[in-house]
Amino acid sequence: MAERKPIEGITKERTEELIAETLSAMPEKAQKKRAPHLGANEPSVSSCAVKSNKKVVPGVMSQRGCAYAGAKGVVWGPIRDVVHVSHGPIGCGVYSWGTRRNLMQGIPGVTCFPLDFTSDFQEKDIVYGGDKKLEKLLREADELFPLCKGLSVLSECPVGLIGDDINAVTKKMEKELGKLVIPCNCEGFRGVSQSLGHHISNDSIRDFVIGKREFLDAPGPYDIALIGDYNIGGDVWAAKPILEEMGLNVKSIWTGDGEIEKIASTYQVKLNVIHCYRSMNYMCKVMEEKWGIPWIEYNFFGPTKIAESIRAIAARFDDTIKEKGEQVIAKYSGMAQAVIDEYKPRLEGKTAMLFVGGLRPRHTVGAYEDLGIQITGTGYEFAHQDDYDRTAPEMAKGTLIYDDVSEFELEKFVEEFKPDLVGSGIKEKYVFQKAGIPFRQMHSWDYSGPYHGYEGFKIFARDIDMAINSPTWDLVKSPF
Amino acid sequence: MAERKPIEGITKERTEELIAETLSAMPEKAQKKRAPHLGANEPSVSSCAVKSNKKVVPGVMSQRGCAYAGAKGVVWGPIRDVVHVSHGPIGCGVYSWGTRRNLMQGIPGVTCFPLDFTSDFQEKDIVYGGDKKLEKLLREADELFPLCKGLSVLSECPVGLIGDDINAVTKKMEKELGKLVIPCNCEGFRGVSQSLGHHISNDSIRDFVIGKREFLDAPGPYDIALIGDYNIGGDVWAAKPILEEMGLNVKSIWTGDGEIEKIASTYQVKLNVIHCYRSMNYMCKVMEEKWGIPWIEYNFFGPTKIAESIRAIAARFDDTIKEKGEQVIAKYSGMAQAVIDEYKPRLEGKTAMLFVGGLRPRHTVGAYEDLGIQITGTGYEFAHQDDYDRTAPEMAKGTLIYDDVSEFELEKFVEEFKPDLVGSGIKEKYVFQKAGIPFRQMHSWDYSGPYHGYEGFKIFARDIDMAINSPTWDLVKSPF
Amino acid sequence: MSEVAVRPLTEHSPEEIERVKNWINTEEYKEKNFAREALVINPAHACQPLGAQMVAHGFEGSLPFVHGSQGCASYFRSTFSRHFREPAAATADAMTEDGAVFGGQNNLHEGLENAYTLYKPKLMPIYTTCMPEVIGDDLNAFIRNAKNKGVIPEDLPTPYANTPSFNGTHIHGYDSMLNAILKYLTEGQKVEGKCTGKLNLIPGFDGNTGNLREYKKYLEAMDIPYTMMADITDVFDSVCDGEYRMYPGGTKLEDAAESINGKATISLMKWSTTNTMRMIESEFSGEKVIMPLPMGIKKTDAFLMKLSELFDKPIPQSLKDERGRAVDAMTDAHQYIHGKKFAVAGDPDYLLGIVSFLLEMGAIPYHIVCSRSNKKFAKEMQALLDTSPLYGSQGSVHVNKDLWHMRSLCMTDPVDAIIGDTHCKWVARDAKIPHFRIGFPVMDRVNIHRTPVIGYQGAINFLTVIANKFLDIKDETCEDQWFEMMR
Amino acid sequence: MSEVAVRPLTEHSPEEIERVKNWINTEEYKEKNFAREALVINPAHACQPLGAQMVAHGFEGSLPFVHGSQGCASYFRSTFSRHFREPAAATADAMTEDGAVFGGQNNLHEGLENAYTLYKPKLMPIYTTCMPEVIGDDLNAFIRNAKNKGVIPEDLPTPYANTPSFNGTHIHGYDSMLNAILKYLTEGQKVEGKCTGKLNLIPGFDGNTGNLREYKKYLEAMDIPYTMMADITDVFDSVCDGEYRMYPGGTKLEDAAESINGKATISLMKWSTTNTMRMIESEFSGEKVIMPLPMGIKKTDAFLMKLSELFDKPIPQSLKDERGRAVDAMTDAHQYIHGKKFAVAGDPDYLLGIVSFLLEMGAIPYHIVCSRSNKKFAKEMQALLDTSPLYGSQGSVHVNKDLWHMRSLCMTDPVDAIIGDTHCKWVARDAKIPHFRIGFPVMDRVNIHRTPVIGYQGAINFLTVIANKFLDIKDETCEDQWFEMMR
Repeated sequence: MAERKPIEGITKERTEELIAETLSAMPEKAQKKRAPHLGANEPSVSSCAVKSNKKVVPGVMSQRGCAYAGAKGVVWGPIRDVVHVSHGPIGCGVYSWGTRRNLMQGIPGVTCFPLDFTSDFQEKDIVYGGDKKLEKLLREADELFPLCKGLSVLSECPVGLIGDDINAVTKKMEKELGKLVIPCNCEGFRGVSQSLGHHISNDSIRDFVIGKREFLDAPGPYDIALIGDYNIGGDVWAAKPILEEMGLNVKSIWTGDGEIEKIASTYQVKLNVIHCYRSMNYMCKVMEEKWGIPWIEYNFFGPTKIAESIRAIAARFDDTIKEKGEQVIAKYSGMAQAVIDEYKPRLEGKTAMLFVGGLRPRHTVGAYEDLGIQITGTGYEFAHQDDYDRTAPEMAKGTLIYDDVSEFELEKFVEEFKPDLVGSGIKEKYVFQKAGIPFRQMHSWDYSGPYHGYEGFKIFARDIDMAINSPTWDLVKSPF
Repeated sequence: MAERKPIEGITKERTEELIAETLSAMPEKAQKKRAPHLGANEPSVSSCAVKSNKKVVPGVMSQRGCAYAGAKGVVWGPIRDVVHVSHGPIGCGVYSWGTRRNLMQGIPGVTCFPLDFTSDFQEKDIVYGGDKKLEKLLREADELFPLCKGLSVLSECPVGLIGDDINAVTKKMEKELGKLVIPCNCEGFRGVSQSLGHHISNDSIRDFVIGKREFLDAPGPYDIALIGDYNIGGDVWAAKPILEEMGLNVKSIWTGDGEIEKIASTYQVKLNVIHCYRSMNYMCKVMEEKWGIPWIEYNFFGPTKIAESIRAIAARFDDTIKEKGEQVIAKYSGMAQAVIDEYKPRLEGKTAMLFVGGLRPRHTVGAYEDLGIQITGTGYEFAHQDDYDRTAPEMAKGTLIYDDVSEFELEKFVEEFKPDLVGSGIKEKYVFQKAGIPFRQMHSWDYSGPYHGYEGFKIFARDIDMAINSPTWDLVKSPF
Repeated sequence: MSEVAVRPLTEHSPEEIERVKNWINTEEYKEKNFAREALVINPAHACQPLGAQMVAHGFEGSLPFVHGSQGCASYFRSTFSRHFREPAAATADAMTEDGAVFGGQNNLHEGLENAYTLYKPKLMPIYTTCMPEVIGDDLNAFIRNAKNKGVIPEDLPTPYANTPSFNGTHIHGYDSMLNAILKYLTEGQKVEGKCTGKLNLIPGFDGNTGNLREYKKYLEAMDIPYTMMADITDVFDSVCDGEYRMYPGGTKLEDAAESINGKATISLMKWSTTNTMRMIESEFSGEKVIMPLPMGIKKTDAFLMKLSELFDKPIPQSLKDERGRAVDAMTDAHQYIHGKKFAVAGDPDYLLGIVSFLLEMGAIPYHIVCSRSNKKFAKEMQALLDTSPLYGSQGSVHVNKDLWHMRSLCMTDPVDAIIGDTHCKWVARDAKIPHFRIGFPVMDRVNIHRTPVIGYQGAINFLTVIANKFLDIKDETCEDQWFEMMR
Repeated sequence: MSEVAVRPLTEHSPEEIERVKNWINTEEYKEKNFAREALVINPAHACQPLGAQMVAHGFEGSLPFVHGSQGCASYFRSTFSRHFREPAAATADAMTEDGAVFGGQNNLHEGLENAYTLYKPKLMPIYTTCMPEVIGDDLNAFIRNAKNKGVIPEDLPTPYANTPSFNGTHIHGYDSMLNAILKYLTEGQKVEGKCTGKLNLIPGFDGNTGNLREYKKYLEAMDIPYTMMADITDVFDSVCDGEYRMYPGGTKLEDAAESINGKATISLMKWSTTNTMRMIESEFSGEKVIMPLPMGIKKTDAFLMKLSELFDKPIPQSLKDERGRAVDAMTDAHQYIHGKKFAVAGDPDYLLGIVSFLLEMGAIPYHIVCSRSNKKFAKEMQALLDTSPLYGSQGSVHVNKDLWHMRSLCMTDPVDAIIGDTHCKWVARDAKIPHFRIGFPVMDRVNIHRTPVIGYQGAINFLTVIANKFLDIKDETCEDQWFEMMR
């Protein structure tokens, strides 16, 4: 891929100066810790500028969540036909109830469960342990929700500290209930961010789910699994049809609007196509090693990347699929161009800064560029080295790269770079809107979406235009 | 009918004293004019205490409307399949648009017309006359509303003053359009109240409507017309079923939810049953003289009066009807008793004062009494002698009778009698509610209803209880 | 055919009915509908005396007096009571046929005497309905005679206005009556060089008492002494405390009289105060300013800055904060309203305010209907739309078109919602879209008249109702899979 | 069977699904549901530290500091930002595994130093989440050590509260943190005989900044000097003017310190200030009064009369008029709410307020659900219901029952509407009834937190939303023949 041409006003020097100035406000120890996480982009250099996946520096106001958030919120919550039990005190389950927008089909409370199930730990549970209670509540849940295809137990901090053995309980209850009962030791204190929660969840799937079921119909040559799409605002429903129009047979989805037994049967597919590399690459590798299933990354944000991805995926199959892939691209290019024609004139030359999780800090860049918007800075809440390696080439030289950015740092960066839009999370949203800077929540699509696929691009373009061109911003500065 | 026993605290003397004191505040001329309209009830004496149907005394703040209101609002407006044109300036049509609650079936704008049609007179129409405009707009109306069964032209004040000849226009247009086009010279300045508007409308029906159509099926022995029910809040839909359950065949309704051509064919029925005597007795007499159709008054407010009325009506027919009548009474008596059992304990011993139009000041008395409420005063906006003759026997001795009461008078009367409820119109409602006195609009059923028939009694009882027992009244007096 | 022939009942087939039902929603029907020249259907305006009565209610101890049929007075009173859910005490001299022959003087005199004796008003504004206007009663002479005859005291203020219903609308009646009352009360009060230091604020024909309270809040916050003209605030938003007061509020007569020596006069409704402001321009001392109804942030800013300039008072922090919070609410909620299309109906001044607000939110004022106005207004509205190329360019202005025209517009070229008074509900129902009630009259919802829509708080209030209604609809109509905790 | 055996996918027949779909709405299911002993489903409460953080936001220059995992802090901050649509700056010392082994002192010290250096707070309230509570960190010692080591200045106020999530709810965390801050700031400030003459007003855990502004309006109208404790008004309803302020408001620290010498202290939420008021009872001078959340007329009357009594100030005409207008609105609108049945969920103090309001309107509080409280509360609620034989007698109180229980109640014994926070929307949808949002959190509508529901204006606001929604439903669902201009 050709290196991007530099963005006007953005130079390595200016960026490094900004970083230095920002760090200078911190205590020495914090400076030392934070410095490696901030850098100016070098597209050419393979190994990227910044360190990642390190402990949060205490007190700096990180935007990170915890392992439980990564497990309950990201991986497990979206599986629609499972009763997901937040095992421990009341809070975690409540805060993560309906706040990620992983949409699901089915009848709530009957065949899908967008509810908050919790053991609501009390003092006595801490003192005497919660295993008995867990056993009982799993029974109660199965009785009240007989059509659930499984139950997951997601540990909150106390569980791991008081030495409960949820694995023994789930093992026993899986026998008793005759359906999948999965333990996930995702206590919030484990690891440095959501990321370990993803990994622990991958482990749970590896150890307690995959291989336990098989599809009803015989495997076919075009069977694939859609990995790492969490159906935020309906993303899966905009992405899956494209793969199907290509002639592929999407047998299971990990995990947006997903079904646990189909996930358990995924070892039968021919190819895993993965969108969110960060949260799911481990299971792809497991399936590759154990069952020889190849996997491929793709990007369904914006027509340019979508077309690239369709061709790359099609390349893994025969000519039928390749042809159909081209047909799909042709079919939608008109619509995509119409969207660009409508919005690009109003957005050309604008700049944006991003700070999100998973794949978006790099994957969405192309979609912005399709609309004429340049990204002057980007970063991840919980990325690893390999994420940044994949990011460098997507960004222009000298642009800002920030890992686990603190509120203090991000404010300074935005103040200096003055982007026309900031795309980040709910905690950051109003900080920047108060400053009169257009903002979109890019974890939740700001209550809009889908943003994946061609349908999603149309909505993405509308939303970005709405945010940047809303006349309300002209009202911010008072004439008196 | 047995004379009511006197109401505690209500005596002829006290009432006459109150009247005298009230009158004393007026200029002499006004006193002279008003005195005959106020009196203490004498149930026994056949001819009643008060004069009526006289000009409004200027300046006293009468609650009366005009001839147009009586024609457009009362008689014509409820006929659902006619385009009713308010002919003259903009206001009258707007104020009477949707403000009487005469409900209708059909598809608005297609087969029924709860719209405001007006010629919106401008200066030039006053100067040059409006006949040409009228002719043109009738054509336009017929083109835009092809399924209307007729068009009525309701004159507003200027029309009669500038010497327009709407009758010539309607005559011409009836020919041209091939459907009923009815003139109604109901200018607001005619007569002393709505009442003349009713009469003029009766005349228009006599001269331009009745006799012009005939029913499709052959006349039967049980054919009747329901006269003087305007379907306020759905009254007709609660009354008609009772008559039908009695085995009667309601061929047409005057005029609530009525159809113009069925009205035109009414001369074919065997009996006219009339609820609002005031507004429709003239046409009953015409039909009696011209076609020998007998007529009978009835009262469908409250189980006592409903039963009496069912029997009286049934008495005009053979035993089949008489039996069915008894069956109807039996069928609903349980429900009616249940309503009384629920509400009477909460309402027993309360008193109310009424001031309404048409038939209600006397017809609703029984319904209140069914609930244990006594009426200490009543009166009419636009009654005639015969109305008061019918009222005297319905009221206890010494109760207040007031004709065309002024705001000043009614306030004084209520202040003295302190009723638990006042039932009157929108213009009076808030005057009394400000004083903390429960109130129900008894022209419009206060946006509730129906109040006719057994179904209506249930709603009436609920509403009266709600008004009198609403805890909001306990909040009126401030503790500080 | 002859109209005397007896015919059987006409019957329409279900197919025919279905055909017409669909037909009235078509482009073809719309053209026929817009071709109307004589018939008016579902107008969104009332007649002059109604507006005159609103003004007449707005003064201390004032008893509105209708010279004409009692039926007219009853219609006006009912309309006010339905809108405000408040008493509306007004009387009439109940002219009848003979008036046509002998004129209305006798009725007027008898009426004045009775009304004065019974209700002891401090002021009796007199206005006319059709009949006396058609027969040409000479009110000036009649009233003079009444006082000469001693029917009413010489010193009882009896301003009168000719308010023919066959000319203009309620806003013109408002203008004429206000003009008459102010002329009457200020006559001979002007003192050269004297300045009360006060602002005369004229809200215009506004059925929203919350708006008036908001103006007062601003003036008090800025410590600007003022007289609000035709102040219906406490008249039509009066307390319920167990006592009925016939005259619960209104502009003090002395204040009105002194207004001619005011420091400045501001009208916030150009279109309903044209003649009044012309009179004030020539008679009153002090500055005279006509400003738009302050809906939305920018027009409110302009209003406050003008106040600040006229009275050399700073805009206090409390109002700066209110502005900041309103803008905050607008930026936070813009995504729920941005790009939505609206049909709007109402009086000229209100329409200009609503459209300003919509443009500030990034919404699209689409069908703009004023059922009685003129080309000048259409041009002013177009100019406002032109200020926002992105959001105003799709708007079309329809002057002297009624709500039946609006129905055709909404059925053939759909919008997301309708903004207007209660009469718009029929179009909203047929178009199956929400109806946001504003203006006059609103007789099917509660407390709309108590909730300000002007100023910063008004912007918050209005956008809250709109955004939350759209969100209600989303939650109520989406399929399970789109039903969400957050919006 | 063994869980390792590979099984084909399980499939449920449409009939089976239909059966269960209907079954969960049955009386039988309700009984099973109410028989639950271990499982909690859709609770209507959160954990202690969330409440602690709300308090911590409510002081001048205060930076809430979580001793525990950063994930906890992120959840709290997100929750506040979703509800208020405002920033919620708070930090954490990000404890991880090793904390379990060595304790959290190192994280705390490093965190305090960084937070203090970067964000320059005037106050750093510290509160705990699960981990340190389970391992038993000695916060008192840790903080002392931090100051001894000079990690943070000796004089930086660092009150702390133990707020274990496995105990009580957010309202108890509110209580503990407020108690801790006030104790810390007032320590040694008491001066015998001194009286600031001020009122200390404690609003309690209230997500409605409009309510707090309303309290201030009252106190200013009565000219009573006051200090509002944990004043989040300007923190969570801050202006948008182009500048982000990390510390936009809050109770002044000097005022909080001086509060111990106040003339009186009033708590308006008994259930979320129990310990705080116990402490104040023993430490503070002046009168101490616990009053109910002033929802509805009578409780507002009581509040104002108490203020009047305590400070010997008359209740001004402006508030008398406001009362009169609120009562007017209630009498005018009673017919739209009278006799309607409501299901209500929320915190104890809010529930008591909502039920009072409903009873005053003649509505029927029917299913009353508090997902975490106790018998004492149940008795208090029952006593309130008993004050209204006509309208309270049908109400049933369900303590420690969650929103899945509420669902069973509403499906088997229907009501007309639900009142509660956003989480209630699922029940409302299944029961096909309107949902009136109140309480915390509301994350699916705008400006609910800006619209007061307490006091006289609050009564008008709340009944307006309720009555007009019922009227919307009537207009939207009735057949043509019942569609009307007036309601």
